[in-house]
Amino acid sequence: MLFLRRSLPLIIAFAVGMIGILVYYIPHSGAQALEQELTTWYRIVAAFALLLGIYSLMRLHWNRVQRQQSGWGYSFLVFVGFVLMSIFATYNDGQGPLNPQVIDSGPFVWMFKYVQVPADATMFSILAFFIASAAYRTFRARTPEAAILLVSAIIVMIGRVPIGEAIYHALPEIAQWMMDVPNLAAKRGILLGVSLGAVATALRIIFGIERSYLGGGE
Amino acid sequence: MSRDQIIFVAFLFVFAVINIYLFGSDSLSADWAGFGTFLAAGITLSLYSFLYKDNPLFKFAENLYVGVAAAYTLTQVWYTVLFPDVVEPLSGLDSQSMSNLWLIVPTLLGLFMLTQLSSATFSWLSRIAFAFVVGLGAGLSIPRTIAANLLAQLEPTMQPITPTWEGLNLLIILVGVVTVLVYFFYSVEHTGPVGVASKIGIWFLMISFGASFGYTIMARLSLLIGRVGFLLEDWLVLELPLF
Amino acid sequence: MRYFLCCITLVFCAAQAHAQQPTGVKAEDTPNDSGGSITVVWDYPESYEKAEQIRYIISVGEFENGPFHSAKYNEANLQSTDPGTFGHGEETSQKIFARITAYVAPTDPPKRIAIENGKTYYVQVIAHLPSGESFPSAVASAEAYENFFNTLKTNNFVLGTIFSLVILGGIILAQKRDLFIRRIAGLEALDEALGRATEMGKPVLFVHGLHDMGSVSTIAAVNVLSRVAHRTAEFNTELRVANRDPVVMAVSQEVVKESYLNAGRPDAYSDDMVFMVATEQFSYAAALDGMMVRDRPATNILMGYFYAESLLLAETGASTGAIQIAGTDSYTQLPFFITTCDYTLMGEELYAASAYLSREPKLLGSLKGQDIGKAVLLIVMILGTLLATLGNQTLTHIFTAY
Amino acid sequence: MKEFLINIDRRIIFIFVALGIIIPSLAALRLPIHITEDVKAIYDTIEEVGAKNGTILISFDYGPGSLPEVQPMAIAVLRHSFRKNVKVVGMSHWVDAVGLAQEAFEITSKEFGAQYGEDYTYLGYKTGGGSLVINMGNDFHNAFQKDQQGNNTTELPVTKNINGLADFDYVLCLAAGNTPDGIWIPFGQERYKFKFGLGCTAVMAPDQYPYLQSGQMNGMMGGLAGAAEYETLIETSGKATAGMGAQSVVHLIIIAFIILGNVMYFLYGRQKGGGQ
Repeated sequence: MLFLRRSLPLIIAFAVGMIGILVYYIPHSGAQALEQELTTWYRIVAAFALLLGIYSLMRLHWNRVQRQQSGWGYSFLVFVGFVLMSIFATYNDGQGPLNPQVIDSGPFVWMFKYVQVPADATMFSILAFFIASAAYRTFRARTPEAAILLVSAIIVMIGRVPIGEAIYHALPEIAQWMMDVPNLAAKRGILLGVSLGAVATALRIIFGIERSYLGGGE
Repeated sequence: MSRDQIIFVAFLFVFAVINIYLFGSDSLSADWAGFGTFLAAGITLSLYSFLYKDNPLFKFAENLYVGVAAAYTLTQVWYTVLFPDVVEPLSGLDSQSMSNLWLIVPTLLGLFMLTQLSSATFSWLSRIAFAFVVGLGAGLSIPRTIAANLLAQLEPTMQPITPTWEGLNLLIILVGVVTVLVYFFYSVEHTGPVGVASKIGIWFLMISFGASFGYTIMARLSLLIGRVGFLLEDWLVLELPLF
Repeated sequence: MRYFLCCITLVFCAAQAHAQQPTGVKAEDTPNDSGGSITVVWDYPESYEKAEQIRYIISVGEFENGPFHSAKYNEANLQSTDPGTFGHGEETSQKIFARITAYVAPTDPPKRIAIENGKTYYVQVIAHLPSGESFPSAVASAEAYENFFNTLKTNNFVLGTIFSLVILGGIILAQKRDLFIRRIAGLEALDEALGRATEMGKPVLFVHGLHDMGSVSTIAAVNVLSRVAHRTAEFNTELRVANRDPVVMAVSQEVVKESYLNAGRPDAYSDDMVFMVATEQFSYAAALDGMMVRDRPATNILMGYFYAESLLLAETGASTGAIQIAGTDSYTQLPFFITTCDYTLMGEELYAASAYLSREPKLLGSLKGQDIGKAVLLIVMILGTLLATLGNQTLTHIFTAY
Repeated sequence: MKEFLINIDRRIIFIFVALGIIIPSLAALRLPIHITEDVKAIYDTIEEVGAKNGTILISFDYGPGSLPEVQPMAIAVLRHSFRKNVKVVGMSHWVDAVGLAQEAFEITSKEFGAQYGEDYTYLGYKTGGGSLVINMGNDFHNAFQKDQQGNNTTELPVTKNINGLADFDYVLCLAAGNTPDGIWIPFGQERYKFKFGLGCTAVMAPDQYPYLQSGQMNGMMGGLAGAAEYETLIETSGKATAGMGAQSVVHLIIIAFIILGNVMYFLYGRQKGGGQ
């Protein structure tokens, strides 16, 4: 039992990880077919992972409703939205769930267009206001580094909008140079470092050194 | 009534009056599209009420959205992945499509994954599914990261430096990349020449963070412009520009 | 005079006709593929102008003496720009190549027949001139087969193998002895900020990012939390830990409890110190903002992976006058922390801090291995640029992704 | 005055921002738009593909949360493609892009009389990310056996000759997340060597410059400004161009706030210590 719970997952991770690496270097059609099959499997398991995510979200809210924790009414509302939308999805504008999805009419599309789109689009636009407030109250040149950051931000902000060119004709070029040269250099440095880190993490997973993805209970 | 309650009621009143006018003057059509625009405007304004303070109206819209979005994801997963790629091929198996039988493996792995939230007796099955996804993902990514993010990024950095503007820019890029890497180097204390290099690295980082900062501000403002455009053009049905 | 000119032209034409025949024709299996393709290589004509005029057709046959059928190949390949296969040398620009994957059988209707593996094919390159003349080359033969290693990826393979060994070696080394990591300024700032809270007798607020326990940044944040909790236990300062994910909350409770135990203050710990705030991004931020304004903690510590809510949190914290220490590997949110917080652990510094504090061999060794990787890249880039400037691009070509 | 400036209610600042956007939106504030090379490169590539009547792949990887920034790009590129007889295949790595892609196709195909199946198709959303791209690169029809409407991709005129990603004349990713640098470049472009372009939110744009210089990406539109440039190039006025006036004004307001705030910070010094 211990083998199944602990060793088997590590063996599987090692095996598929090594295959994943090796097929990259092998152009032989057998290796390519294996890669194609495994990636197809991956896609399907990934779909179930999304289901798991939705299930755990719903379970979290369900627990709040059940225990009547403070604000459970809002959790109930999550259910209302979820159930309503699911019914419309199943109805599929009269086609039912075993036919291709109807994507240009019906209550499902209506809900997407008039509930999901405005809510999601508005959410992040709220930040525009807080950025303005932070600009006034907290974006401070506390250190020379922060001062460089703010000056660079201001140049880019003016240089990337039409009024920049009206203020000073070379501003768009200066902003572009900042993006193309110093910004690029720093981003490439970060990218190289992050990529090394990503490869190291992937290796630790394949060799069973990093196991946090398996959850607790080691 | 507290001040907040008065503001709340006044807000609802103004919103109602505007909509009565819009529907009355046929600016908004009395059909599902018109009602939808009315609802979308209501949700938009409810979310903006957060600017005054965190309030039930905001939470109402936020949580409703969470439920709707979760169901939307579920729906797409069903209609374009699970149904056509799993259910249909497996239910229509015949002698010609026996290779589809392989699909049972990922389906089982997927079902294993769902055991994660079940009782302890079965939840270990989910570890097998996670091991497959995480292990394969890690394996596939290693050579590709080396190719796309290391080699492909090194080559353009190592170009001949000529006494031209391009040459100067290439030199600046080289200095930037190298000093930033020095900054993220943990085996040596940042003193002496290493300290100088890491200091230069910080400057490069700060210029680039400044660029990101400016662009992020730009992005958030663009989103707001988009929403204001919706309220003015689609909901209030104004012919822009007015002047 | 006129007669003389004519003569010269005639002689020149004859020489040209002879020169039109494609020379140096070679055929071989296309390298680095799963078979079904043959690469034909021949010499580039002496001048660019001539090359512009000539149209090449490749004929394929199953027997040395024909019949030959015109081949299907990707026309975009009709040049010599594949340094991965043919190298970067001067001589590569004097060759032309084409990759043949099928030929057209003259049946009615014409049929496309794919190149099979393990069968010998005979090829001929025919140069067609605008005048309508055509000049066939000598016949060459080749066999297509499947390859077992993509030689274009040799540099990738070698680099990956070496780097893997360095990382694994680092981890093994770290298990045997403690490895040196430089002082991380952010951690000193952290201690200072905690001391400040003690002086003022106000609470310390620790805020987790939005990711769950599966993310490296959350693991790092938990390691930092362990240090913070140890200090607050020693200083007898109130600690509050805000969570969005139930699993992260459970892990944080364990970690804080253990730190209080290690600091000899198990009595000071209660489960309520680590609490769930909200599940949704903006509700989380709004609730924490409310808490910051009401309780006015002296120190806010924001660690983990943050999204757009970073600004809401850090701005409110700064406006209450708290000292703020942030750490995230979310590069898009870093600028907001840098301008609103007193100290920020940037990107990998968060992982380094976590390795520094936890002394876990897998983190320390991996960090060390990455450092060696960075050092190699650094040296390669400097050397490569120097060499390239001096006219030698060898190093650049070694580190090119083909 | 000093006290007022320091302790100003942030809701007053909010009003400034709101007015800074509403007033220019109502007014006809049109400024000439500066075209950058990165955007021009995408435009030129679509022109080239149009000249040989080729096919492009557009990956719609954004949600309603970045709709105002990215949707104008989608519409502008689709308009340009349909006008130049470029065939378009659409797909998504992001689940909530489906409805938005659908809408963009609906608007633009009507304008130019583009026929579904002949001139364009939308394949819908699939899970898998990098794995999906590997699948598409090796065997396109296997990865997407059917389009969103249930037609076989082996039969649709626009997709029947596409066997792998290398058969596309251009791949354009419209993104609000890590799909270009996390999926398309390492799992696709690296191996199948197709031409790759990107339209993305402004938040992502600065991170993409290393890929632009290395040629892994041939062009980029960043944020609303990038979309406005594309609209200018195809000589149609869309939502992005209309938004540039407001964007200009509100940038100036924010910059003024940053400067004012810092001036006060240096004049009156920093105040620290929790609960003034």
